[in-house]
Amino acid sequence: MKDILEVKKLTMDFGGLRAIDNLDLDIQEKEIVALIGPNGAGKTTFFNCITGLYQPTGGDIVITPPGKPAERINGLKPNYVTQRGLARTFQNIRLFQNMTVLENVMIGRHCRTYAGVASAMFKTAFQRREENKIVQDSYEVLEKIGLSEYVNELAKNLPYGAQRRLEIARAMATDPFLLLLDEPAAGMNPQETRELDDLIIRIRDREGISILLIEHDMKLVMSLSDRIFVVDYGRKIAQGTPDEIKENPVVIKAYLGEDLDAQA
Amino acid sequence: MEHFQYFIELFLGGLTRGSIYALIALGYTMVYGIIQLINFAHGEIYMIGAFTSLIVAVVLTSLGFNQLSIIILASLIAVIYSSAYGYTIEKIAYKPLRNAPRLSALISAIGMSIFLQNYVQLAQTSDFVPFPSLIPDFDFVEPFAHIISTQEIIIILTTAVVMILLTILIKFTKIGKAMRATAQDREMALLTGVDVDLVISVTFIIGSATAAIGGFLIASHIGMINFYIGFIAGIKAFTAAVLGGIGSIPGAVLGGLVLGWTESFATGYISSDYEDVFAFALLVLILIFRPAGILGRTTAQKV
Amino acid sequence: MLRLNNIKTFYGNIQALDDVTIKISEGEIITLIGANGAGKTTTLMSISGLTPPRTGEVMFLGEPIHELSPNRIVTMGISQVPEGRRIFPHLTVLENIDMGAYLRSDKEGIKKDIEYIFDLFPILAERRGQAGGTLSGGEQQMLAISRALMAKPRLLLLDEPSLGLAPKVIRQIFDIIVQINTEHKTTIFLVEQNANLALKVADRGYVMENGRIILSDTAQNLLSNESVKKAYLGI
Amino acid sequence: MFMTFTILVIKVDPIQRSVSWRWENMVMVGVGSFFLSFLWRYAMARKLAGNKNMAEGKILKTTIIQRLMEDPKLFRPALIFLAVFVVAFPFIFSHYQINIMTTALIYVVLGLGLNIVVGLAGLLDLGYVAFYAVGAYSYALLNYHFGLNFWFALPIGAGLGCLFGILLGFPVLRLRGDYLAIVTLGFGEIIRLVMENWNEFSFGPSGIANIPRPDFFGHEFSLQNATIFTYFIMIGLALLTIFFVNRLQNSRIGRAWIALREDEIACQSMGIDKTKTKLTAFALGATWAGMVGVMFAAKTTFINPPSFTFMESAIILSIVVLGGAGSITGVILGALILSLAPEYLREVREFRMLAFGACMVLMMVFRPQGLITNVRRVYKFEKSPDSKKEQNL
Repeated sequence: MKDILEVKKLTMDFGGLRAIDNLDLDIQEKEIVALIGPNGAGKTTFFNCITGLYQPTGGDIVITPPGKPAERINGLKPNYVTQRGLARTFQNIRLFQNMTVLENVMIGRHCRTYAGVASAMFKTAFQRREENKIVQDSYEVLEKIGLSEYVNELAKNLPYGAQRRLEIARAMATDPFLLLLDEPAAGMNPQETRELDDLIIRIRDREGISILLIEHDMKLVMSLSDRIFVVDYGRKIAQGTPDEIKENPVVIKAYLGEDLDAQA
Repeated sequence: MEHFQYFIELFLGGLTRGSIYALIALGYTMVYGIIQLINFAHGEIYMIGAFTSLIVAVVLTSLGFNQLSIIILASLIAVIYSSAYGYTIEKIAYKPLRNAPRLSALISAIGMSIFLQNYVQLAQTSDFVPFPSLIPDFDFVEPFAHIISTQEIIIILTTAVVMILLTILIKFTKIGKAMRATAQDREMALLTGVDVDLVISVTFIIGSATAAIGGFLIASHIGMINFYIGFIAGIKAFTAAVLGGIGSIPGAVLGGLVLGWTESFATGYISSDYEDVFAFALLVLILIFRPAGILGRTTAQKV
Repeated sequence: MLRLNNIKTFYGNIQALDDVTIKISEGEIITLIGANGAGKTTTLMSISGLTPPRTGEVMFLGEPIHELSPNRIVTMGISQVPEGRRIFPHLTVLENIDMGAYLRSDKEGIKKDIEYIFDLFPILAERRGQAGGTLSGGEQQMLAISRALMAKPRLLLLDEPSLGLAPKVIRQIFDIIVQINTEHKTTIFLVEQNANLALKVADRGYVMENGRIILSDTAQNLLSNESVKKAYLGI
Repeated sequence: MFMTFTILVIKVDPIQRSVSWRWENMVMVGVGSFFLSFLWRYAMARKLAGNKNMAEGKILKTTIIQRLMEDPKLFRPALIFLAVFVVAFPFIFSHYQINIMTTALIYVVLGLGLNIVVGLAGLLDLGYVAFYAVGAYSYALLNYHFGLNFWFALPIGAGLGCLFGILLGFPVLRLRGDYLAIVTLGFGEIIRLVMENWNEFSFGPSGIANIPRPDFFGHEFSLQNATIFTYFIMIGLALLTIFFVNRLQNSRIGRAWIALREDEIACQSMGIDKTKTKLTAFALGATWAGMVGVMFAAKTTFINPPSFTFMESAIILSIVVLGGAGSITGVILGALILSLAPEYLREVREFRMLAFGACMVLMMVFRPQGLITNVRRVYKFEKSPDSKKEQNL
């Protein structure tokens, strides 16, 4: 097993506020890793740094895509990061509301296709072939995620749980080797959460994609993850397997807290 | 020495001009601060203020009132009318769009601006109208009259007074606090019992009143008005507001002065043909390189 | 004191609440628990008038309030501590507290209440001149509660007061909540994801799932209810 | 509402001039505002009711035009009729009418060009007329100095428009929403002011006259025929524009524009290069403006800076908005309405701009989506069921 993502001493300052403080994190091939911690601990900021939406103040982010050499991706624009094979979803759903479900996924194919302005205007053979391929590929992704019934619905008319899954589908369409999910189960009912659990496992097993997720639903986190990182005030306070984390006194004090006390 | 005097003249000219921009910019900044809308029709409010004061002044002169009462009544009525317009515009064109995309509100604002321009053009005239010079020259200004006129002094003083009053209003009064709260978090302001609709209306009224004062002063300063003065003045005042950092009261004044000086010196030392070009170029440069303005604060983009 | 009768609330086309009925009596602490996105916050927003219900009615002290504007509802005596605190970031701590008393005009009373608040949260007194946005999460939560208290509410709505706070701070906040309830007879409607904590301080609780109330009982019974235990208390 | 009512009545005052007191205006405005306030209240009530209906899942009635578009049985004959009408038009109607129609077509193309920037990519451009001016001046000046003819100037104008589009596009990439709008407005005004003041280059406010009309392989027409010829060129240009814009809209680039409009951050995170996408939108929009600018110069044979004021930009923008941003049919319809209506309603012509402003406000308040809603964008993706079959086999 080798690291496909290695984050070293990542630091992010906003004005005088240190949102992320010397954070280390690594993900290996075909691994599901969870990032947990209280709200405001810097989890989403961490995602934004990795995916290029924020410029980290310090530290290194190194990716090693399967079969490719390692590369430092600090400060790369988001679209280049996606092109390198990192795709993400958002905590507060950010779909293209007035586009259809299929079109949303087709946008995901954008960075893997090439047709430009001229070929679109003159509808070259190449462009037509590519368009067909985009439609085909996008539809396949929708089938895998189980959204094929909604193909031509507008994204905004989808039920909540389906919108969350569409975000995953859209991210999948970019052919990533690492998928970053920001609270994928937020707002889902228990049934939907169970389906999500299956889906994430399937994505890992069948597509060989590694997954890094932020999540508050402990049941989901504990059952899914191979390893868990716990952050608080931008600092890593623990890392380990779900069982180790459950027992870790520092984590219980800072995050899991009274729930566990009460149970015991 | 001659050089220096020329410089002083340009400096004071810029100060006067900047004060006018500042007066209009205050309204822009207040409205933008509270509902994040570029009130395109604000320039038109100023134009209406100028026209109203002209009409009142002419009517009163023909009725034989004395000069002081004309000045007071004309500016007072202009303020009242402009405020009424500001209030109505908000109710018709912006309030129904409060939860719509910002683009819709902006287009609505442009529509309002076009409407008002043509309304005045149709109701009055499309020609330039001479504005009677109302403000008398004070004797004590006489020795300096070649550098600065009484009118200019009044313009500068008025701007200073208005700015100070507004700052006090916003910093220390209850409605001022409600305005700031509304600007920062409208829903939360509602939840503390603030009548947000009322606060927004008051903001429009105050903003319009300052614009009307500006309209009255500039009209008597330049001596000519037409229906189109609002557009250019509005754009420049907006530039001033952005320059100083939109949403900030002292920023608007500072921005107005900087813009006034830039124009004054640029036309004085470079070329008078491109006066407006300088203003627009400054606007473009500012927005590109420092969109938060001189006194503005940058806010991190939330993802 | 407060009754929600079969309310249905929508966001645009999406139905967020379905036939929600809740009763709160004077002096109680009532909690509403449920998963993220179940409709808890929407329930509060329906009471405070920010997203009024499309059908059904909200009665407060025997009067319908579901057609009043939010600021009128505050006048009636309902204050809210919203999710995420919603401090006015550029107002000072003192100004934030003052905003809570926006509808009051008894200068003496306000002064006394500010003193009381500063007794309750000494840290706020220390920071009175600081901008609200510079406070830590826990301090902001205290400030948000203080702001709501300044309106002298008869009913206090609390939305996820424990969200994102350290356990130690959470305990402190919850102690204060109980203290407010006992000292001032202020009725409290508490929305929480941290069900365990909420049920411990509450008299009665409602459980919400997908915009519907699926259970309601005394807090004691809910704590020992098997399905609640499984769904909301355990890991 | 009663507050508004009283103010509307008081509003009358500025209408009075010191010399002539026009009380009759006051009465008219009073009566008018009284009825208008009722109308306003009625419309607001309807709007609220409409929102409710939509929310409760009632399907909105489709407009006639939409039905026409969707039903091929109706659509084809309508299209043929339209084509015959378009071809026959110059031979039936007068010289004057043809000119009006040509102008209307210019607005169609301008609207479609701006639609790329505003409707698809969601970038509010208030200085669009600058590119139009660039095209017009490039033909006028090239012809004046070098005697360049129309056909060579057309691509050059388009190219220069494109170049200016990129020039403007680069610095404003970081800006969004209303700041972008203001900068483009400033840019548009700068171009006009430079044209007005740089006498040596652009002949200042007096403008450039005697610009030749389009010729046909060196053959010059009589005035009458030249008008007809210009009309047909314009028809060709308009068709070409519709054709290309339609293809662009349904392409990979077009989808990227729409995604950019919908959510800039998500769009970037999906691997779309924001810079490139915005620039192509600006450049393509400007290209069409430049091209039509050449056409405009050739048609009127005289250009000067007042043809390119902010008002012109505002009119083009309202074409896009009125028609329904993003919808090609809508924009065409909007252009025809906005450019033809004032011409044919001569009596009310002086109220044209007044009505314009009022329409913009009312549209935004009551029908922000425009005349033609662009709801269903199912276009050619109906292919998917086939792929489903293959998958299942």
